This record gives sequence, C-alpha cells and structure tokens, in this order.
Amino acid sequence: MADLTVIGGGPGGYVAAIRAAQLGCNVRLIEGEKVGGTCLNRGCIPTKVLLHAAELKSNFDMARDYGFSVKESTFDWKVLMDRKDATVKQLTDGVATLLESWGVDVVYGEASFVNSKEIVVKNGNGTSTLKSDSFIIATGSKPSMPPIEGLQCRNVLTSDDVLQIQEIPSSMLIVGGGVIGIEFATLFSGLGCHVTVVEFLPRILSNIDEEMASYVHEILSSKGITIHVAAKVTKIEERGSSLVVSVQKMSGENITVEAGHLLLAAGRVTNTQTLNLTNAGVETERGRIKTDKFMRTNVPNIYAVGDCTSPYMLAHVAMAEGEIAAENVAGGMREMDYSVVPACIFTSPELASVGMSELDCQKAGIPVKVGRFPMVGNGRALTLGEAEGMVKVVADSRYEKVLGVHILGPNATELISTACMAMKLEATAEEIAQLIVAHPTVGEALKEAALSVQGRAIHLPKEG
Amino acid sequence: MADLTVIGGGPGGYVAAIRAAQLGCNVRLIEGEKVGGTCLNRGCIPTKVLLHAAELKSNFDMARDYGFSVKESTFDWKVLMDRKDATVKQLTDGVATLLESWGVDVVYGEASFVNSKEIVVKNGNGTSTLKSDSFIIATGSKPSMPPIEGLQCRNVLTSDDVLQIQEIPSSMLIVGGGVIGIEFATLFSGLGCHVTVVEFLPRILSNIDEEMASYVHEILSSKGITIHVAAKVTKIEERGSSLVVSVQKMSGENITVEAGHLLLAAGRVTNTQTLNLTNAGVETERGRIKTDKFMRTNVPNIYAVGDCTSPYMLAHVAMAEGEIAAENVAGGMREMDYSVVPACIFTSPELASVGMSELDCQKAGIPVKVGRFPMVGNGRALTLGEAEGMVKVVADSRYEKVLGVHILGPNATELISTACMAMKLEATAEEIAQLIVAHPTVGEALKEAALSVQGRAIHLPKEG
Amino acid sequence: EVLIKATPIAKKIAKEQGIDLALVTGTGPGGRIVEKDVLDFIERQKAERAK
Ligand SMILES: Cc1cc2nc3c(=O)[nH]c(=O)nc-3n(C[C@H](O)[C@H](O)[C@H](O)COP(=O)(O)OP(=O)(O)OC[C@H]3O[C@@H](n4cnc5c(N)ncnc54)[C@H](O)[C@@H]3O)c2cc1C
Ligand SMILES: Cc1cc2nc3c(=O)[nH]c(=O)nc-3n(C[C@H](O)[C@H](O)[C@H](O)COP(=O)(O)OP(=O)(O)OC[C@H]3O[C@@H](n4cnc5c(N)ncnc54)[C@H](O)[C@@H]3O)c2cc1C
Repeated sequence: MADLTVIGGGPGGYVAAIRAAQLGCNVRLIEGEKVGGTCLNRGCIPTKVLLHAAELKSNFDMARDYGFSVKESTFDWKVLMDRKDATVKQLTDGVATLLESWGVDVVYGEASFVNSKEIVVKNGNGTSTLKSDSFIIATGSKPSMPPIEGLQCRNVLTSDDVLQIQEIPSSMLIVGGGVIGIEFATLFSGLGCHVTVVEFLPRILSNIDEEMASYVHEILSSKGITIHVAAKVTKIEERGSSLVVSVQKMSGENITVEAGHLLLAAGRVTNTQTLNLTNAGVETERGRIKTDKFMRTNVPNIYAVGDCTSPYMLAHVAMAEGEIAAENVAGGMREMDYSVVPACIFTSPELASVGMSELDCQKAGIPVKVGRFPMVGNGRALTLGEAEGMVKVVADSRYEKVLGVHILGPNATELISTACMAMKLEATAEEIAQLIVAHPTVGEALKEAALSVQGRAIHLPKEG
Repeated sequence: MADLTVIGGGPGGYVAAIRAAQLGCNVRLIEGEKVGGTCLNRGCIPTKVLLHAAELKSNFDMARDYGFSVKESTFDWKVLMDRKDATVKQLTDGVATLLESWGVDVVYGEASFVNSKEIVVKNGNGTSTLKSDSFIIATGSKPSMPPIEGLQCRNVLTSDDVLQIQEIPSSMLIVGGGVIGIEFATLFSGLGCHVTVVEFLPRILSNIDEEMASYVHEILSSKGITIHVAAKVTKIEERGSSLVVSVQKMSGENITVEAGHLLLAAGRVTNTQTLNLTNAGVETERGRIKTDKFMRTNVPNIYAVGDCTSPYMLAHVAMAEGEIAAENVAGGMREMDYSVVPACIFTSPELASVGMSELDCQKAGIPVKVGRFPMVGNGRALTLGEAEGMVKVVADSRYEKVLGVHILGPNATELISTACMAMKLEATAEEIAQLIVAHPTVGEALKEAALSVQGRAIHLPKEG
Repeated sequence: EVLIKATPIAKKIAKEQGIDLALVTGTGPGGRIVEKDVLDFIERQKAERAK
C-alpha cells in the first residue's frame, strides 16, 4: 500500500488519516498545534459547551414555571472555562488515542512543501525533510481580519481569543451575523452580556432560508440583542475601559456603539500561506485549494479536504471529504456528494437546515409547494416549554420530491438528520408524511409539515 | 359521502375524525369525558410535563459543572400541577378547535351499540339514539387492576390518580417495570421521592432490546431507585400513614417494603365494556376488538383503532390506525403497516427503539451483524454533559439491511426518527453510514454505529 | 429517459441476483421498487422456469 502524509489534524485530516489506515495505508499526520484542529480546540466543541451553559442558565428561569424557584445563585466564569477545557481535552485525547490505535504516526510541526513528493517539517527540535507517495492537505482555516481601523485596540478579539478570556464581558459588539457571530451572540447574551451584532448584508444568516432567518432575528431581538443589518463597522477607538465603535449604515445613518469587547466574526480565511504550495505546483483560487470531485488537487498525488478547499467550512463536510480522499488515495474512485449537507446553528431554540430554501428554488425556477408547521401546535415542544419555531418543508410541485427542510425548534439539530435521510434516499413529501413518528416528539412537526405540503396536516385547522 | 360516527376522542379517534372530514365525510365524534383521551389528559402529555420538571431539577446539579451554583431553591408541587394542567388544556382546547374547523360534530356522552347501525348516547341530559352508516371505535384503555390483596388501601393509586395528587410523595412503590412504570419511576425519583419498582418478569422493559434495558436498569439503580425483578406484590397493608407491601421473589425470598404511596402500573385493559359490542356483533379476543389489516372489525361498517384493538398501546400507533381507518371508511383500501413503529421511553437519558432487538433476530433465526457506539465517544453528548448511553444498530448479515435501531442517550426520542426513515425506505447500514450527519450532534453516534456494523467506525479505536 | 426509483435493499438484492430493475414493477410510494417487489419478481421467475 502507498504511504500517505496528511497535513493538518482537524476533523478533515484526522478522519482521512484513520480511514486511510483502515484501508491499509501507511499513514503519517503532521500537525502544527493540537490534533482536533479548529473544531475541537477553538470551534464547534468549546462553543457548544458555553452554549450549554447559557441554556442551563435560561432553564433557571423556565424552572419557575415548573415549580422551582431559584432564590440565589452564583456564576463563576472560571469554572465554566475549566469545564470547556476539560471537554476539549477529553475529545482531543480521544482523537490522539484513535490515531495511535490505527498506527498513524503523528508528527508535530509546521509542514511546507519542497516539491510534490517532499515536505519539510519545522518544530522546536529543528527541521526535518519527509517524503511521501501521496498527501492530503487539511490545514483548515483561521479568522479573517476585516479592513477596519483600530483592530489593534485592547479587547478586540477573534473567535480564538474570545474562548480564552478571563472574565465574562459586560457588553460586546460582534462584527458579523453569520453562523459563528450568531452563536456567540446567543451564548454571551444568554450568559448576561449585552450584545450588539453588526452585519454587512441586508439580513443575518444569509445562507439560511429567509423566513427562518427572520424568525431567528425576531427571537434574538426579543432576548435583548441589538442587531444592525446592512451596516458596516468602520472604526474602533478606545475610550477609558470601553471601545467606541463607528457603524455606518447603508441607509446613510452613522451611529456609534459603546462596548467593552469587540468580537470579529466576519469570515474565515484558509490556512495555506505556510504550505509553500507553489513548490508542489498546487493551484489555489482566491485562497482556496482547487480540488475536483475526487478531492484531488491539480497535482495527482496531492488531495485537499476541509476548510482549506471547501466553501462549506463545516466540520462534518471536512470529515466526509476526508473519508473520500482517503478512499481515493487507497485506490478508490469515490466522488464527494454535496447534495445533502445539513447546516446547524445552535441558537435557542436551535436552527437546522438542509437543501434548498424557498428563495433558492425561486431563483432556480423550480415551482414548489411549501408545507409549514408551527411548534406551538406540537405537544413535545409544549411539554418542554419551548413553543417558538416552526418546520418548513420545500418540495417540488410536480413529484413532491423534498428539496429542502428548515427547522427552528427544540432539538432541531438532531431532527434534521431525519430530513437528511429522507433526502438522501430521494423521498417525496408522501414518504415523510407516512412515517409513524413517535409521540410526543418534535419530529411530529416534521411529519405535519410534510402532510401540509399535501394540504392535509392533521394538527392544523382547516384553511379559509 | 357516507356519514361516520367515531366513538372516543383520544388520538386514535380525533385523528380518524379529522382525516375522514378532510376526505369529505360527514363526521360525528362521541366522547364520554374529554377530547384528547388518555394521551392528552392523563398519559403522554401530563407525564412529559412532569418529566421535564425532573429534568430541570437535575440540571441544577449539572449547572454546577458549568459555573452556576444554586445556593437556595424551593419547589412548589402545586405550581407544577398547574403547569401540567395548563399544557393539557392548551392541547385539548387545540384539538377541540381542530375538530370544529373541520366541521366534526362533537357529542359528549357514553356510547353503546343498539345494533350495527345504531348507538345510544347517555349523558347528563339523558339518552339519545343515533344512526350512522359507519363507525370507528376508538375507546382506548384504562389501568388494569392486578389481583393484589389490599388494593382498597389509602394511597394506592393508578396512573390516572397519581397525576392528580396534592403533594409529592416522599416514597413510592411502583408495581410494574414497563414503559409507564419506568417513566413514573424516573419522574418521581427525579423530583426527590424514594422509588422502588417491582417487576414480575425477569427484567424491566421486557419489550426493549435486553442490552439497552439492562443499561437503563443500571442507570436507574445508580440514581437510587430500588428495582426488584422476578418479583410479585402479593399484599398491601396500611400501617400508620404508610403502606407495607409484601413482595414475593421468584428466588423464594419474601420481603416487605414500606412506602408512602403505591402506584399500579401493571398493564392496561381496553375500554370496551360500556360499548355493548355484542349488540352490534363485533368480536373481541381477550378484551381486544378484532380487526384486519384495514382496521375493520368482523362487521363490515365498523372499524376499530388504537388501544381498544392494537397491542402496541402507543399514541402514534393509534393515530396511524385512525388515519388508515378514516381513509378506508371514505372508500380507500389502505393497509396498516406496522413494520416501522418506534417506541420511546422518556428516561434520563432517553431510550428509543425501532424494529427488532438482537434477541428477536436470534429467535427468528436471522443472522445479524451488530454495530455499537457509546455516547462517551460523541462530542455533542459530552458538551451536554450527558455521556451515558449508546447506539446499537442491528442489521442482517447478508445485505446489511437495517432490522433494528436502539438508542439510549440525549434526545434519543428525536433521533429515532432518522432510523425510522431509514427503515421505512429499506436502507442498509451503508446508507446510514454514508449520511453526512451534522457536527456536533448525537446523530453522529448513529452514523458511527452503522459504520461499526461494517467494522469501520471512525471514532472507535481499532479492535484487538 | 426513465429513472428507476428503488429502495437501497431492493437495489442490492437485484444487483446480487442479476435482476434488471427495469423489468420490476414498483409498488412503493410513487412507484418506488421495494424489497418485496424484487423478491416477488424472483419467485415468479422461479415459478416460470419450473414450468
Ligand atoms: C467558533 C467556531 C465554531 C464552529 N462551530 C461549528 C459547528 O458547530 N459545526 C460545524 O460543522 N463546524 C463548525 N465550525 C467550523 C469547523 O470548526 C471547521 O469547518 C472545521 O474545523 C474544519 O476542519 P479542517 O480539518 O478542515 O480544519 P481545522 O479544523 O482548521 O484543522 C486544521 C489543522 O491544521 C493545522 N495546520 C495548519 N497549517 C498547518 C501546517 N502548515 N502544518 C501542519 N499543520 C497545520 C492546524 O493547526 C489545525 O489543527 C466552527 C468554527 C468556529 C471558528
Ligand atoms: C401514563 C401514561 C403515559 C403514556 N405515555 C405515552 C407516550 O409517551 N407515548 C405514547 O405513544 N403513548 C403513551 N401512552 C399511551 C397512550 O396514551 C395511548 O396509547 C393512547 O392514548 C391511545 O389512544 P386511543 O385513542 O386508542 O385511546 P384513549 O386515548 O384512551 O382515548 C379513548 C377515549 O375514548 C373515550 N371513551 C371510552 N369509552 C367510551 C364510550 N363508550 N363512549 C364515548 N367515549 C368513550 C374515553 O373517554 C377516551 O377519551 C401513555 C399512557 C399512559 C397511561
């Protein structure tokens, strides 16, 4: 079997390494910092620990309706940060153990190409040269620095920095209303911090179905988060212990916002600068490594997966690509299939989505039927005391093939898998409608939305 | 269109009524007590409200790990009961509104047959006779009274009674370790009551995969619930304000347990006694109304659905049967399909299951491959602080067709729908394994268990 | 062009038994070919061959 060197130990890289080892390859993994990458160390996992803390806090209030009244409680940010670090450590240690069990040779250091068959690895011990038949590049991404005056001010943080702060900020301005910005807004607002979000585009979560995104906007506003859309941060200045942030609105209005901290969540850029890709002849396009459907770059023995190549910038996409690349390195010819990729946003309630939005369909000229069902009609949502949200199923008019499913509600991020399974197996609304869904679960709302595509929801009053 | 009378307004009956009305039938629904039936008034919904309260309480403890320390809190049972009643009312009012919007004529009173085309309805206003072309019987079930000496003692309760008690018992013995008994054990134990469960069979949750049931047994025990299996309650006596309960074990040992309250959760019997079924010529078998795959009884114009006919005794089965019966009354020929019926138990963590257990397959002589994945390897479970549980996928050895999926873990009751969708569409383990499941979600554990069927889980160390 | 819709298990069995799914009538929702359709088809083929 060919030997393989994987560069980068995030979800794209470590999954590729394990899969290739399963298939009998001789695998080496180069990691510049810590295995687990952005996802485990400063992305998906630490944010979800903090979000769960916010959820637990909001449960204190909810508990009052269920008979419990919290008379006195305290909050210690340090304990929460320790919890986060412990969870991260448990998972990264786990990944290290997995890699070891599969015989993957993990080398710590920064890799850069000498030519298409050779890299140098730099670390504290010096520099070493390593040869390999094939490579999978999985170097991921890092926060991008938008061109704003005053980025050097105290308390201007990236998502990496904010996960290391020593105390919870009392107020924060977040630049960017995409997934990362909105999750941090949910989290800090939930923990008692006053949050303002500034989004350049005319709406937050611009990749998500517009109806759902505007529902989320409403919910965030009702929780006291200030959101400015179609607005741009132009300047940051220090004033005393605060920051004064100038915001220019498309409407022409200029405002200033005072905040203790500023969080940059305006996109991410690929980690390719250190790689010396030109030495290997690997082509990029606007910073992204160019790959084909086999996850292969223009250089036949070099593959790339995850954030460094893929515009999705999602851990589960990185993992899926890693698996495909590994199988192809091992002699396969598998194509990456992006037709059913879920996207989740851990707001409260959660938002999850797969496939096309209504607007996507409209733009593509596909006539659709849309079924909706509100959480307030769902028994499980009511027992959980979380009646906000809805399910929306978008199906083509002719065959009622499911084209997109959008869920805002309790446990939406788990429920979306049912929609993914349906879409993966090319189900029609009928097949979701006919599913026997356990009672009482939020999943019943998905079934009802599918029934509603056919104009026959049971738990919606007759129209008109 | 034929006119239809539905007897019983629980999930079987009200769904049948609405579906028939959608199809143009002229529908009347007779209900002896309250629309919503057992499910909404004294079953699924009220228990889930109370279980959520127990969950919220356990979150107070968990919150400590996330930085919150609750110094002082109080609990008011009355507030919780009000919350339960309010949720029940919101849902039953909702059902009444739905029935009204579809033009279903709701008549309150107890129905009994005069002949196969005629019933009498008795209520406070007297008795009236009603004729109908067809009937759907959906009279449900009620708690059964096991032959135990001393059932008349104070504080011996059925599941109906226990949902109305005025204060939370300090200790309780539960007769029956099936789904209902175990949910009540979870609930009362979670709210601080000392619970003992006595189960006649050699294990609790005897309908559930043995490995999962024994895992739940362990968890319940670790929470301080005492469980006696292969044991029988023989006598109940009052002593002071307590009950002394004699328990006879199959091992020969006899013990007594003292408890403030005793809850009977040892099965349910059908509500058919008041119906005078013989007048209509409708046949029963061991109390259950006999139906064919079209949900039709032996009398061609009379159908039956839900607990009064179906051994599943699940609300979602009642609803599915109600839909089928309604379509057939309206001239259809749809068959009821029981191949994919999920069962959920709202323990903490939740347990959900669909299809065959490992033992079922063994008994049926089907060679299987089993894939397992523990929650402790799942990132989402860890961020939620709920690392107990596992997913188990049972697939046939030859084609790897998914025959059963069993999930113990956070949000298992939602996740099971993904397995149901897969099984409904006759997926193999490969289709679940290839699904791109959002990160971080518990659903990833399902994917890993499916990969494990094929011996290639990514997040499990190499075996051996 | 006719797209043949079949469940994964139907496809798998058909492939293993060398059955052309174009010859099988689907009885699932929307005409989807399900496992039973393929198994019935195989039974019928056997019966015919036996004649
Ligand atoms: C705050 C935040 C929250 C997120 N939440 C989610 C979420 O909930 N769900 C989700 O799906 N996605 C989420 N993401 C995105 C997700 O983290 C990324 O999509 C994912 O980590 C990409 O994986 P990767 O393997 O491509 O790269 P990375 O995880 O970035 O890993 C790349 C690795 O390569 C190493 N490396 C880089 N250059 C070199 C070099 N020259 N030599 C050696 N090693 C090198 C790095 O040290 C790093 O460890 C989140 C991201 C952020 C920032
Ligand atoms: C404590 C408990 C918890 C449960 N939890 C769950 C759960 O989480 N999930 C789940 O799926 N299932 C659960 N169940 C089971 C579920 O409640 C039943 O399966 C479901 O209610 C059955 O529906 P049905 O329509 O057949 O009957 P029912 O809901 O029992 O309704 C029958 C109705 O018919 C009426 N009726 C009876 N006789 C007459 C008559 N002669 N004339 C007029 N009206 C009449 C009754 O008043 C009643 O309203 C639970 C049950 C209990 C007891």
